[in-house]
Amino acid sequence: MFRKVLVANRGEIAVRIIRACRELGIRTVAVFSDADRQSLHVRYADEAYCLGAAPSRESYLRADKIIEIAKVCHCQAIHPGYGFLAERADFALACQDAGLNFIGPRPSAIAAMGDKAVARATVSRAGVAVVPGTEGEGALSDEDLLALAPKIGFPLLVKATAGGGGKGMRQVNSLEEMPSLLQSARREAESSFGDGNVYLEKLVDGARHIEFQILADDQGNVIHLGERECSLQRRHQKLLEESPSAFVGEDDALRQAMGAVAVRAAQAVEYINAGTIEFLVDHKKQYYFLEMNTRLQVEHPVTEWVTGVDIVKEQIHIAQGKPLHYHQRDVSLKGWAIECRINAEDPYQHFMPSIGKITHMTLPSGPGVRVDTGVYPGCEISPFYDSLISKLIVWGKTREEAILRMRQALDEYKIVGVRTNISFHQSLLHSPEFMRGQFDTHFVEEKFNLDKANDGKDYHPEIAAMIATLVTNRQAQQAAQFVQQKPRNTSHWKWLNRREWQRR
Amino acid sequence: MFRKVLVANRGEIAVRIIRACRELGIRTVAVFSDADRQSLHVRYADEAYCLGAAPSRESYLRADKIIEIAKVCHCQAIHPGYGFLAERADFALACQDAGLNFIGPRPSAIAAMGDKAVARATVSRAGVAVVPGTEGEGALSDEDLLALAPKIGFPLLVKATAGGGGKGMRQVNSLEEMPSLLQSARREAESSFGDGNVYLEKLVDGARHIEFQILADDQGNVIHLGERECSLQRRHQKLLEESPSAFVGEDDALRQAMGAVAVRAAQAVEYINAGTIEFLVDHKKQYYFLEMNTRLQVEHPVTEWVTGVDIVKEQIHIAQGKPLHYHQRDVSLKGWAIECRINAEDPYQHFMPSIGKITHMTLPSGPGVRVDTGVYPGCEISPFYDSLISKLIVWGKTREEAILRMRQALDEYKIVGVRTNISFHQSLLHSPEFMRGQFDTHFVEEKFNLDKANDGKDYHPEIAAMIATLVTNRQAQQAAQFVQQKPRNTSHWKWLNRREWQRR
Amino acid sequence: MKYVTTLQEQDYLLEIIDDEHLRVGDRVYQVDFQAIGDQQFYSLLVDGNSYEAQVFPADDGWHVILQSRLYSVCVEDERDKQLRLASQGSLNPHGEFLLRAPMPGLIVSLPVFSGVKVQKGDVLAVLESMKMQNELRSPRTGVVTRVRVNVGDNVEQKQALLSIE
Amino acid sequence: MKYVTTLQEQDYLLEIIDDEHLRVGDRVYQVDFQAIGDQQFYSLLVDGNSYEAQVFPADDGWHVILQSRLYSVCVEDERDKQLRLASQGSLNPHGEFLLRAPMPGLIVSLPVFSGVKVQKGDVLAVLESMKMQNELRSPRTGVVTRVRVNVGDNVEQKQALLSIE
Repeated sequence: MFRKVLVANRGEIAVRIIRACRELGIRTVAVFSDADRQSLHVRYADEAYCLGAAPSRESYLRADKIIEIAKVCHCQAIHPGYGFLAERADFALACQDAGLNFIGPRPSAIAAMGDKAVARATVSRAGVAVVPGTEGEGALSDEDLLALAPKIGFPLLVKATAGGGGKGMRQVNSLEEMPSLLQSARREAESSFGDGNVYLEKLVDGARHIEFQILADDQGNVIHLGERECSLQRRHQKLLEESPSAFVGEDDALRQAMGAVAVRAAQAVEYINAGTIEFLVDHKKQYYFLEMNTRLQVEHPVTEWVTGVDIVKEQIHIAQGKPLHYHQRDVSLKGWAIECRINAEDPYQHFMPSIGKITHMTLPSGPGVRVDTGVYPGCEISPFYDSLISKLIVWGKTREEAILRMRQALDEYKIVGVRTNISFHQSLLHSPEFMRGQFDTHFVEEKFNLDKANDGKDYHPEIAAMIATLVTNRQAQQAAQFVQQKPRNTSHWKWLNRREWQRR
Repeated sequence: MFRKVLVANRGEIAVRIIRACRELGIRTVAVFSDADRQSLHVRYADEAYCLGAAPSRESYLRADKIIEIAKVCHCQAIHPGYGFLAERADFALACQDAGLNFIGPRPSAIAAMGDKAVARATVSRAGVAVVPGTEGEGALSDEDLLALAPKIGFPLLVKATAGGGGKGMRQVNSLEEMPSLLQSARREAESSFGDGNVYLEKLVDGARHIEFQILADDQGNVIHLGERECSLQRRHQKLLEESPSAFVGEDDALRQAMGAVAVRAAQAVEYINAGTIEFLVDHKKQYYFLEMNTRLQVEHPVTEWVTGVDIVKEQIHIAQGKPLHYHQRDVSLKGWAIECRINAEDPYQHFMPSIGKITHMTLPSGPGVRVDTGVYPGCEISPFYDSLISKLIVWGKTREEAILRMRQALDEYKIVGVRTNISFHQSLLHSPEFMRGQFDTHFVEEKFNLDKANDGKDYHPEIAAMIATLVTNRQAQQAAQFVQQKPRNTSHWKWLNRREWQRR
Repeated sequence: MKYVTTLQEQDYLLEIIDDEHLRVGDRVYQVDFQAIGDQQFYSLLVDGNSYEAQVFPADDGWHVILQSRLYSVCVEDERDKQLRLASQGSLNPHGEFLLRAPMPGLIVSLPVFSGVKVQKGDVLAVLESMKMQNELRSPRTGVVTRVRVNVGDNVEQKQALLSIE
Repeated sequence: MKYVTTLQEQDYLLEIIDDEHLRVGDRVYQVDFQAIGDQQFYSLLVDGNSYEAQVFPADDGWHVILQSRLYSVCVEDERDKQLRLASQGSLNPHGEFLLRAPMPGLIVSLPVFSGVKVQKGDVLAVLESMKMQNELRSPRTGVVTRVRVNVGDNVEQKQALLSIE
């Protein structure tokens, strides 16, 4: 049994993991950067150690320091969360070498799935359909790619093999424009990942991004926990996720078929622990393997709620060499769960990140509402890490109930001090396309307009005018009171001084 | 269909009902006293009207004003919540007369169950075992009671027929002391309820308080939603509730037998809507009807979580004349739910209520955690209403997981500005008796000692000494800085004045 | 107190009669207006209807977020409005605009250089912060003058990046 | 700075060496002490162990709630302690105690009257507030002197109810 686990992460996911450990009676060790001393994960852990300065490379990416702390504290295991070191095969290997249990897959599986071109080739050999493209392993020259492109057909995508987050990615509409786009994609990939390798993939138009949660133990059991709908994205960042997917819906045959393929893809790399197989699904319900995320996902709570499986506790359980608590036949999706990612960014200013101190926060609560958060009233949002500050997850018996509940929860959620995308989510939840469940991965960027999203309904310009006027009047009154005090303040300094003292 | 519902209550239960209505697409009307203008229920409702001054009799008990507002606003129904007007047959009748739907039972059922002696006689005639005592209807004289007492046996309880909250209740150990105790009980009942009638009940020693949630529609369907364990009380106020009960546990035959009796008791008064049958259960698993609460209970969320039934939505559904969504066979208890009532009171000062402004609040969150609350950071806790400010409910796959999760949630729950009983709950959750599930209704008052509850474990006097010293030192430093500034402040008033201005 | 409040090019004439009454145009409303917890959000009861809004100061008035919709509102008292209209002819909308970094970060792209003409909405710089690339855009048409940073620079919050004239 | 800190009749000698180091008796600890959000709660890292506590001022020092346990702690610097010990003989613990209402409410019972002798812990008055009957108890042995209220009175917060001498 693990007695102590180091959580090599920060923010909401570190809090999520610490909660799971404490509920299992496992002591937790947090690590933190100078910017995070007052963060919830530091406060909630049993022990906490500083890694260094705020930038990630001086703190949360310092694999050496993290392993050193884990050893000194006599931890048995390290949970990497997501991001930072979670998908670094070398870190998983270093843990292993240090005698520490890495709560995740084997280094070989991370490496195999980390190179996107290798991953495609591997699962393709195992009989999993991938998006048509260059399936060959290894580096392809520009000549190779230009020769292969017409066979794949245009439009297509150039993607970085080490890729992620849309960097080193280019859409190519014709052979003519391909050479220059290849060059710029390679240059961006080189500067982002230190690896200029690229591959080609057919552009699947109007596709959905649907992914399957996988759990695998080291005794050969692999199951899936159904799908998550993740098509609502902006700049390749997921914004809102659901389980089940309205597109898969009642089509349980499709669900089971895709789930079986996802299991096969995981088996192709002898996968252990929790992971996610991402698919692109076109309108004809053809699905293609996109990539595998070899870690816990941000959006794991929606799956937890509809399946009843605590994925983080299951990860810890698996890492201790125990068999899964569930068989595939135990898993069914009950009701509907939706997650909104609450980011510190201003939806009215091109989603510009927002930093500052949270001066007030009212959390939504009540039946069917879950909040996973790493912030609290009084804490500072720093510019050093990503802008995800909280996840709001709701459950309903039906998709309709879940949507109505999410709207109510978003209404209740008040954060003052930084701007957030709460009103963006509210508009999205009111859009007819979302309500009908009809959207693809381009919906948010190309078809959703925040300003027009809810014209007509709930349009109250007169009320807004009243409120702004009343705020202005209130300020004018306060200023007037202040001006009236001024003569007294300057002429009776002793009186002021007394007041000043009392106020302290 | 109801289009608009008035919520005749305040605090967390008003918020709970408003949430349910909004998720059903029903508009809500809140009512509030002068003390509650900034309360959550006023902020979350679509409409809100002031009833009057802070004391309940001038606001939340003003049935006339509430019905008037409901009519003016074109409400179809009134939800009374719990407390205030919820169990007043005359209010239910007045609603009916005004053409408003009272979301609750018929006035006759409220009246029948409201007089505790009548209720005992009614269910007894229907074959439900009651705690042995005086089952006859109507007023019994002192002579009658003194004659009946020896047949019941001592010790016994004198209880007010209009009773509640322990008022007009006396324990009698012998016939000799009975006359004077009868007199004082009648006097207290008279002054508390305007009704000096009393009845006798055998004192069941070492009993548990276990209650069954009932749902009944107007088409004759009556089901129960399993039991709640409510034995943990202090001065007849419940503190912590669970579903299922560890005492009933795996004994599903007992559960179904008690449930069937509960259904029969409800049928005896042609009950409609949600209600609760309270039982006393002795250590031999003999159970006796205690009373029926003809309304939504504070502790309904634990039942909601283990059964998956949204009781408030079901109440509204029933009130519209529709059949129950559930048959008895659909109801099973899954996992374990615990509720802690978070009261604004100081467990270290004889549970003295605490009032003031909440300056900071961090809510617990994460998987399996629900908070029902009527307060938020910045709001005032006034002395006019009861001290329940929030309910913390957790769910776990097992009782053990639920307990560990509740401990973690209580640790996370931070309220500054008023004292709360959070640490009392934490101690209770660590007590061996609670962990073993072995306690009766007298446990908290007679056997649980807050100071000794968790001796040994988590005893860190040295850390407490360090923290107090560091706080003292911090204050001394701040005071020193202030004293150093003093000469400058008094001699350079212009400079101070400039500073003062800048600070505004 | 009387105000002229402008919202999406429509003027509303508001008069605050007393603490509980507000006139909009010809109609008098009963209002109960409260700041919640001394924060940037407010509760308003108008003839019994309950509204809640977040209100932030903006360049030209207020941003009001009401039921998840943003309203840009400009409030002037009557005297202000007269003064502004009288002087409008002489106002010069073409002063220098100084682009400042809205937060600390890394300059990853500077698609403009001194002397370039830009339109409103053109990208002036890309700032990487919170793991996102953020496009800083021109608020109006003009000519880029002084570019004070280079690609690869780490900049502080509010640091001047370039000017538009 | 050196302190003598008393907790459950045990003295701890503490020295604050610098912002990061604290000596308790003979042992030096590395500490990182932070006030969370300028509120009454604090985060303390001691040699890596993370503790959080709420700290309230109490009559005779501090109430520290740490992991759901209440500690009454008295902190004195060394000079204070010397002074207090030197003067202890002359201190009079029998001054007048004035019982005040801890909150607004209704006096529902007054089981004592002027001249009655009471023990520490005896109920002096019962105050109904927040729908609860709250027993106000004597902090020490003494004689009830001036009873200023009657049963049925509505009292304000901090209103004087009676005295004990």
